[in-house]
Amino acid sequence: MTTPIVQDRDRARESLRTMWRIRRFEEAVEDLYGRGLMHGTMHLSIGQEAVPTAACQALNRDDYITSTHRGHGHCIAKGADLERMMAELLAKETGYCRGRGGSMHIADTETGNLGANGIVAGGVPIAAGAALSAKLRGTGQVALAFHGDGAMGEGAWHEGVVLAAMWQLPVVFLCENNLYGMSMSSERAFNLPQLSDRAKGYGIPGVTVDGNDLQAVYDVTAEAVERARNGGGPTFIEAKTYRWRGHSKSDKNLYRTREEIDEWRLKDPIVRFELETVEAGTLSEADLEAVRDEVRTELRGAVQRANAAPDARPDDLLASVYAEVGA
Amino acid sequence: MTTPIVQDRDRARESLRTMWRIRRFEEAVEDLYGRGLMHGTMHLSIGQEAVPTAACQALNRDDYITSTHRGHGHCIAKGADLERMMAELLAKETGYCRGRGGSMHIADTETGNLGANGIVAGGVPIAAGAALSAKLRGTGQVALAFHGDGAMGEGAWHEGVVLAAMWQLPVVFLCENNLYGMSMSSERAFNLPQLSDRAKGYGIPGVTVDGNDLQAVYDVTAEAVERARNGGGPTFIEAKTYRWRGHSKSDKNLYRTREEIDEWRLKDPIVRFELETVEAGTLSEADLEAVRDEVRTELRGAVQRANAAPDARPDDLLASVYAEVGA
Amino acid sequence: MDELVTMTYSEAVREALAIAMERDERVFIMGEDVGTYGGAFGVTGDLIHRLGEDRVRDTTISELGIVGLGVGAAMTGMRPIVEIQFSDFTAQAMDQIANQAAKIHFMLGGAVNVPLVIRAPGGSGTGAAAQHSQSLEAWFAHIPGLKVVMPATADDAKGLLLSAIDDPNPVIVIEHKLLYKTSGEVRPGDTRVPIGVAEVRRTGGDLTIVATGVEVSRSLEAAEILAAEGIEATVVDPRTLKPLDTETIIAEVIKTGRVLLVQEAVKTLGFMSEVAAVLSETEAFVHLRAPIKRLAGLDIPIPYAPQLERAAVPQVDDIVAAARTLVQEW
Amino acid sequence: MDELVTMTYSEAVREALAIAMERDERVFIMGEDVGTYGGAFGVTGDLIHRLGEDRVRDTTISELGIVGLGVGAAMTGMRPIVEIQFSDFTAQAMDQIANQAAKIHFMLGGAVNVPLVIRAPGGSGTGAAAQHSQSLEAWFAHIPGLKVVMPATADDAKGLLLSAIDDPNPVIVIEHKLLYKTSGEVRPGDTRVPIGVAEVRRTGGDLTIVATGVEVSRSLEAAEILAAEGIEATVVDPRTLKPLDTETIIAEVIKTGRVLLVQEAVKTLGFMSEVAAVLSETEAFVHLRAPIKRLAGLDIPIPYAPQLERAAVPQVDDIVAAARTLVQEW
Ligand SMILES: Cc1ncc(C[n+]2csc(CCOP(=O)(O)OP(=O)(O)O)c2C)c(N)n1
Ligand SMILES: Cc1ncc(C[n+]2csc(CCOP(=O)(O)OP(=O)(O)O)c2C)c(N)n1
Ligand SMILES: [Mg+2]
Ligand SMILES: [Mg+2]
Repeated sequence: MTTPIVQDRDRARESLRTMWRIRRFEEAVEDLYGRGLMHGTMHLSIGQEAVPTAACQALNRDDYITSTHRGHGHCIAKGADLERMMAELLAKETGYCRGRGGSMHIADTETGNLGANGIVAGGVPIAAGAALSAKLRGTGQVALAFHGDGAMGEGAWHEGVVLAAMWQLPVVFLCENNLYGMSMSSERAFNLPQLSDRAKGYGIPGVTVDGNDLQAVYDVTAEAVERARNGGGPTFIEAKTYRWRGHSKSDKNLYRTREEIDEWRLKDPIVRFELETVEAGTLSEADLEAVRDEVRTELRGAVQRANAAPDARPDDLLASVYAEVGA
Repeated sequence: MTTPIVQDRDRARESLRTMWRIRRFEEAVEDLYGRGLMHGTMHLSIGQEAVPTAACQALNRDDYITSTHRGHGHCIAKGADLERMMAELLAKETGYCRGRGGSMHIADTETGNLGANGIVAGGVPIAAGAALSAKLRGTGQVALAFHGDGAMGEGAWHEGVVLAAMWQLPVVFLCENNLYGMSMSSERAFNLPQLSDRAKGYGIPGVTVDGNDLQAVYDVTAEAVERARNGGGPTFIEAKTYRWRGHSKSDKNLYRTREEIDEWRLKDPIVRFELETVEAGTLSEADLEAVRDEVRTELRGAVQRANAAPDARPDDLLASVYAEVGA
Repeated sequence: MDELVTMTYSEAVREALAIAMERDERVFIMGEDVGTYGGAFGVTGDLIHRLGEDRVRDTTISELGIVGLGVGAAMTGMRPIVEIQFSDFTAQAMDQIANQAAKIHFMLGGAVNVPLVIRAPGGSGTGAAAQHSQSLEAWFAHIPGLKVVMPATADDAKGLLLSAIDDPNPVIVIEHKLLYKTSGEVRPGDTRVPIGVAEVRRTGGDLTIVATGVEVSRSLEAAEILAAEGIEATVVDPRTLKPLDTETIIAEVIKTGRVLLVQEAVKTLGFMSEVAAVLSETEAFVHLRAPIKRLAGLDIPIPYAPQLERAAVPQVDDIVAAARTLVQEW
Repeated sequence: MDELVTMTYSEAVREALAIAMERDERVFIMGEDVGTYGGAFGVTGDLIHRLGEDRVRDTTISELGIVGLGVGAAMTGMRPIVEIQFSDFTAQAMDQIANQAAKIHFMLGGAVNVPLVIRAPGGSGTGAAAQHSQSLEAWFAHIPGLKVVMPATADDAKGLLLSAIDDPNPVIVIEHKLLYKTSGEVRPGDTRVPIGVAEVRRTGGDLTIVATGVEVSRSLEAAEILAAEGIEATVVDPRTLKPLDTETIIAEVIKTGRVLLVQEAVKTLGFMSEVAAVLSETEAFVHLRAPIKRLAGLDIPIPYAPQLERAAVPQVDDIVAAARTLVQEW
């Protein structure tokens, strides 16, 4: 067993930095949105930061992920650039998708992120396909599909898992069970004590983990990734967590209670990990402060530069639909 | 516990009659087909007769079934008229679908058969919908979805089961696992010792049974139907059986061995049940002969009358697409 | 006749749902977040509190399953209304829509009806990008067995939905996200708008504009601007795409001899391709004094950036310009 | 140039698959029963024995998943070819086709390509009834981001498929069940047919027939019958529906001034609606001396009974009759 992250100064700091980058990025988005400076819709993952942060640490840079409508965290954790992300959300030509995709379609092929997806469960078969590709090309790469609990009601989820299981593809299905698919509680929807009970039906290993426990998420993901890389096939992971904000901007939170939300705010994965590092004597309060400052500065710069970038250009829309033949 | 079917003279005879009606019907179809007197394609269930025969005995006449491309057995077991079925296959105006549907679309609403389906797993959500309807109307009816093993790779299967489980609908999912979905073996496809292991993933009971054992299929179906009728929700049943013939007319049987087919022919569900009834002293050889004769005569008449019926009429095709408003 | 009531398109849909459910026990609604949440666009609103969980049913995220259950329920005596949260997700449900619901009545020789209503909001303009902004009505209108309506006003939203619920066939109702919050005058009570009847929303002698969905109000706005320039347009709203009221369209086109077809959907094989084809093969053809002109969405996925999104579909100015050119050049 | 080889359409498809796989390691096939079984229509045949299980992959019955895996593999350096057993089952896979494969390149700002080929046999004539006999090409041609080809001859089946495999975009190849067993002359080796180029298969001065898929050979047959009566027809086969070679079609229509559009698909919003619309809004319009005439499948699900099935789609006689009327009346 390697040193726990909480006792490893560099990794602990890196983990905190990633979690704060996600949190601050989304707070900035929320703010810009609230002030009418951002367009479209948004799905915030505030409260869920430990899952992508830990999971992506278990992946190599050239491993693949597919992400969801609630994808900022996945994208950041896999290594994307905050400025280009922010530029995308601000509909700028310098954004990851040249302002054509927005929050729901950010991808960063450099870091193996095959894209957020506006379609619930849409990324699940795509991740399995990336895993098939890696297997056929013999590269040893692994694919990880982030998806929500709600996604498990979709045929796309089922078919992606069926094919991955049959071919024992190097893929990890990581369900962020934040207890709701929009307003539908996963408890009510799926009739199961834990969603990982589903895995047995596909003949693949399944495990449930506290999604707000960074180390625990890392451990199960690392094990699953290793299994995948060694030809052991897919794994299903359920990471239980919670989104503090509404599903999207239109959510009035009628389907859950104030108390429930408050209870989960007390389980803040960032605060929890900060406390753990301090208790372990790995980082000092000053170290924590330094990380936070660093991220705040980084983010301020990213927003400023993104804002200053040129707006997305409409001139070549028709020419952008198809890749050029021979390309 | 009620008397076993094998000891109940009437039910034993009725069971045999149904199985023979299915077998002889399909043999006639095969023959007509081979002689170029029948059009289209055909999927024969010869070898699988015990499953629908037993399952439909566990249903009331007004309970619903949905069926599949391999649906003659389901249709006959639920009580359809052989002449109208044969007329349909012979593309006659007197057929169940006026010659517009053919083998893959025969339905008989009188006996609760909502239809064969050319789409693998297409009937699964439809059955769940019929169960929802029964529940909302408070009629106490149950729906049973016949489907193949191959159907379990489809998103439609998954979504139908998810919704049925959530709402605890009065529906039974009956998988006829004849070991192959076309050429794909269910063992290879699903990575599971038994397909009923899937049920756990939906929080519903699952059971595997020898599909060539009429009594066993009856028992598990009756239990599932009772549970459904009493508000206990869906059940998944896997009945293991085998199709003697190829998937359809184009099958060269390259994916399975002669030995395997021969082995299963020895497990003929009809012969097996005949022997059991004789051994139990319920029916004599003469009784068996009488049933066979009866069915042969019935079938001969059905084919003759169907053949003599008028061909499907093309005159009102355009007017047949929509039901009349106010109807 | 009772007095008209001003309400939003979304309220009009909700009123139709309530009226149908109150009058007919067989009617119920199911879909994602239609219950407590009140619908992603707030259309079902408080219906769950008025009619109960049994009749306003929250589902899992399973579009194919939802429509499939709708088909099964419709075949067995119920009148289900299914909400697909964004019309883009009908792609998930396409087998049950096109291969099952649409075909069952015919394929089974008329033995069964499938009185299923599918409501799905389409259209762009909310910054939701390519997977949440399509106008897919042409897919459905291409499939025999489906009826397709596309209400452009609050009264039509109510009246067409009431007719759809009573129809013994599967009917797809394409609502529009941008219209939900617009207001209009609505006839009170159980007032239907017949399926299959186009509405002439304005008359003028210089050209005939045929427009659907959100492009109807844009065309009417454009017509006022054109009128100020001395160009008078007739504006026809087919309302039902299938079965199409070709008679009204042809008659109105013959009157002016010039036709501008306006749709939000991408141009290629959008609904207006069919209208153009009908006009070019019927008696309208010989009365046309100008080539037919289609004004449609660009053949691109809807982009996220607001200025790009606007550029992707016909706006009022585009309609004015196209109409002006048509009248001036021919 | 090497000598032409006579082979069936189905053999031509198989040859293209073999050539592409032999030349490019990235190419592989997956689909239901494409391996040992050799494909539901025998198209893949013995390829599994020649190229191995890794590259000729039997899948579960999961159309949405199969296309989705194809998308993921295409995005990451492979060149997957997916077989959908009957084109009707693209309905199951529509989300991955229309919402994912078609849009990813645009939606991601050009960062990724999706070089995916989807082969799907369409069409009626085999008695397989409503859920196994549709001609759904219009659905795909309506979605920006997809290319759609529809080979009508063995050489095109081979050449268009080779081009499709090399294309960096998703391409849907609509093959035809009835054509699989028909023979034609095929150029040997790695010979492509360019995507986006129509073929004029016959020339004649009296009318222009534009036909797709199985209707191409029916139109050519009809043209011979008409020629015997003194009516000379040009027959244009677009071959690619998207992007459409409007230039060739318009030019050929202008030459004769009369146009008959023939498709197997149902009439409403079938591919020929688009062709009619294009003709009616371009320079072709003023050269038309007769209204455009569409000859298409009836707007019905395909019926099972053989005589009904035949009545549902244009046959040679129907084409002859329509052409004759067009020429005689105008
Ligand atoms: C196919 C499809 N159906 C419905 C939606 C609308 N929608 C977007 S997110 C969402 C809830 C998803 O829940 P879950 O998978 O648990 O993810 P979470 O939002 O909780 O992160 C829904 C219903 C969609 N985008 N795609
Ligand atoms: C959606 C769909 N995909 C594929 C097919 C083609 N097909 C028809 S039957 C069949 C095999 C079905 O296997 P299973 O469900 O096990 O039923 P069985 O044929 O063994 O009775 C296939 C692939 C189809 N009809 N529908
Ligand atoms: Mg969730
Ligand atoms: Mg099977």
